[in-house]
Amino acid sequence: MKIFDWSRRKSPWAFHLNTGSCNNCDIEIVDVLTPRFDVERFGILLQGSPRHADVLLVTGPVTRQVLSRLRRVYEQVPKPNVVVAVGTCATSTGCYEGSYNIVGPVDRVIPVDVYVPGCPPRPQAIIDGVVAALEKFKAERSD
Amino acid sequence: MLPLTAGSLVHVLSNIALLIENLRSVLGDRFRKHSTRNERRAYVYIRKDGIRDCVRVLFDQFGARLSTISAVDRKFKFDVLYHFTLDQEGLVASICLSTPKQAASLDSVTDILPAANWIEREIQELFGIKFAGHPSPGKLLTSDDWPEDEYPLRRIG
Amino acid sequence: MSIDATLPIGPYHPALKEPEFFKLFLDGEKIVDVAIRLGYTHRGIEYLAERKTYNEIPILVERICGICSNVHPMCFCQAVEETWELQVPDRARYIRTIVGELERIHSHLLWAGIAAHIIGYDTLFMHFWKHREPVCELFEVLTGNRQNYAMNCIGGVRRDIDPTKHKALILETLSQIRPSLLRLKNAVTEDPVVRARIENIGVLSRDQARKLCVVGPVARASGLAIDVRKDEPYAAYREVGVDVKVLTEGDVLSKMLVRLLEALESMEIVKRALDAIPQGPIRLEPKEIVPGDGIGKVEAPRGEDIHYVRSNGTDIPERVKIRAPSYMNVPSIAPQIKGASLADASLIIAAVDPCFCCTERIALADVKTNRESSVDFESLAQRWRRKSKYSRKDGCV
Amino acid sequence: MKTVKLRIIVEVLRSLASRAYTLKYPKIASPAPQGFRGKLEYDIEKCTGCAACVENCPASALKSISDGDRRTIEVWYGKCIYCGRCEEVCPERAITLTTTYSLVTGRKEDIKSSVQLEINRCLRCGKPVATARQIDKVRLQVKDLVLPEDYDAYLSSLCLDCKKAVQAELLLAGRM
Repeated sequence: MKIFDWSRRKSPWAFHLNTGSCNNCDIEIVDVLTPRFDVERFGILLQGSPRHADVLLVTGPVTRQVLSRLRRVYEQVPKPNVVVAVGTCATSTGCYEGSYNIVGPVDRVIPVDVYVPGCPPRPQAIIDGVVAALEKFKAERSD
Repeated sequence: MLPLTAGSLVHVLSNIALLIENLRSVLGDRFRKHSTRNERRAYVYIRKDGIRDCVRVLFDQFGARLSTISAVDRKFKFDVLYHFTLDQEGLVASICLSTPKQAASLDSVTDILPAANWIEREIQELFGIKFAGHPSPGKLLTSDDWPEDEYPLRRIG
Repeated sequence: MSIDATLPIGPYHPALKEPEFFKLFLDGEKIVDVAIRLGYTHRGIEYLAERKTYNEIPILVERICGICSNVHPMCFCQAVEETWELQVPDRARYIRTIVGELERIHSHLLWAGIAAHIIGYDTLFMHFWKHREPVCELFEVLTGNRQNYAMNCIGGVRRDIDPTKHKALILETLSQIRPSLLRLKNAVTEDPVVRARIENIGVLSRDQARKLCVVGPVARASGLAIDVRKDEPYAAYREVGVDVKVLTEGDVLSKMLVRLLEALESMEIVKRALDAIPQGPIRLEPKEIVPGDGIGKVEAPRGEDIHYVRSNGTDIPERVKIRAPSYMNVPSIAPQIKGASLADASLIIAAVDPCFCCTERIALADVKTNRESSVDFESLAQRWRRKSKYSRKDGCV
Repeated sequence: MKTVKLRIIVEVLRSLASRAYTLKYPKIASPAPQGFRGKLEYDIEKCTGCAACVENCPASALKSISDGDRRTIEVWYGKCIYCGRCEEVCPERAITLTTTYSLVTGRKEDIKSSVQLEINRCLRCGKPVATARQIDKVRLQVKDLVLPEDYDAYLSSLCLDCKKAVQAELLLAGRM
């Protein structure tokens, strides 16, 4: 099983999920993949399906309409995985608190491992977040 | 907002006057009053049963574009403003009407002006103003499990 | 015409924009109809705005859309300034213009990149985003954040543009990306494969455009010469002037060209505004809250944005109505997509600029056999890319 | 057709000749520019605990908690939207948004910072009045006004109710 752990750490695949964000964090996540930051040099790859993902990047506060879809997507992600809440809204709903259509921050619905606050976080901070998530993989293995 | 040059001001003002005269003649006693805030904003107050004729005049004769419809909760009634833009003149003509809160309803204008489709659906969802004759009054914005008779932007009391 | 399959697209597509749900009704490869469901990113901003003070709302409405971070606050502030009858200082008007136009450059490049990604031309996507990056970095210096600028406040702007340091930086960035953008524009218009994918696809006729009241580049690509900057000049557009780009074909190619030409025009506007910017205060403190109502209109990168504000004299507005440009443009997907082939669906949807990107999990439902299978994005993307490949083989190259 | 191919070759050569566009982050640090709106920091020396920042925060990321003799102004970076409203409204210029941008954490409750201030109690009834610094500041501001001599020592340290009562007493005694 060592080789799986190794490859997961060396080349984590990410799935990006927008649960009602304003697109800022989403743009920054795509930005991280484009030439300026190019996280593919670390083997990080954005995947089209949650079934292929090791890292789930969640942006935005959870809206009522998205709630059940978020649960479903999380169930589809193979375990072990890490969930990174990107942005202030995903961490704590930010300035949308108190709205009728907001359920709450992401960790109210699914467990979150790493938070990246910022509105939006700089792409560098998102890279830090993913790096921190990989540390978690390492810690899990030694358990 | 910057003032217009003298020449274009005359042009715009004559257009506003023409528009209002037209509306007055078509609507008859359904036309209440009008006011012009400045050379870019005109408000026309009408009775709520005149909206379809009003839209016909604006859209077919004057080539106006529907920008949006705003509903405002005013305790016992809803004010509904249809904001039309006349692009050539840079003018926003707002057609103002109101409907009582109890059994609030208006005539749908979607069949004359397809652009009103989503806007009317949104108002129906958020304020509970029914649009009679709307072709597809389904849910657009609120979630699937949102209760039928609750309207988020309607104030209580 | 029979419907033999429905194909739900969405609500998830990770690259960009809100999750939206499109249900395509298919007859073989041909799209017969489309049903659109919104609400996945409905956050109730109008509701929240009626519970926050006037000073907090520009910051809240900035977060309506990440790409229009300058448009919405500017529009809200204009609506309030009209209500309270405030005259914004001249310097503030010019700064609003400069930030607004820089935002347009960044938004159009972003969209062009996404469109290139959808037709399977990832090199072009990377190039567009590479040349967009300097604009983001410029914003970081000018405003303090790459995306949320927090520049507008009621009565002016919050940060000044330094006449020497910042001006030099802006001009340098523009001179750096202008030649690249011209090269990329040629890559779009001259490459036969790209042309084959975007020409005569997703045509919106002038008449349909007028009926659906579409705005912005979608309207301008269909021959409707509407642009708030020209028709109802706000900020400093009367002094700086705008050359409105209008094309008549209404297909994806002309939508692309309108946007690229506009981005080039925006660079000129920024230069002109920087030359003409007057000295003076950048902010006016409002004296009192006047009851009444006002309308703010701004030409966003996607089209006309309109805010309606009603004030009742307290420090919390009675009503804030927000109508973003995409709200008028998204319904126009239906007439454009009818009759198109499935391979073009995502491109047509994206051309309206709700930036509908492909990476998605799609449930394919076969009506005839009542069998539902889950297909991940890749297989569908392959289908989209296969079309590019065929057009290459078809002797285009 | 030939021009297209030629252009691609030119593009390749141009890319080969130019420097790498990618940042070497995280190997090489990439600091945010001056004026970046990052992590909020308090100047503990300057803050008077007036809570103007708390009142004006659009995201309610700042909280003011008063319990007896202490007032805590607390900011939670997990809720902060880095808009800079607090920096703008702070009358003491005690808040700055620094260029620190990476606040990555595994426990969101931990990313908080706070200022604690002493609250003075009313000398007459013992109710909490305001922070010591706020009272000092008011004293400084009213220094030049003509006031009864004992205002400084006694009146300014009373709660609103007691102030009224004492003033009435003084008035009755004919001292004001």
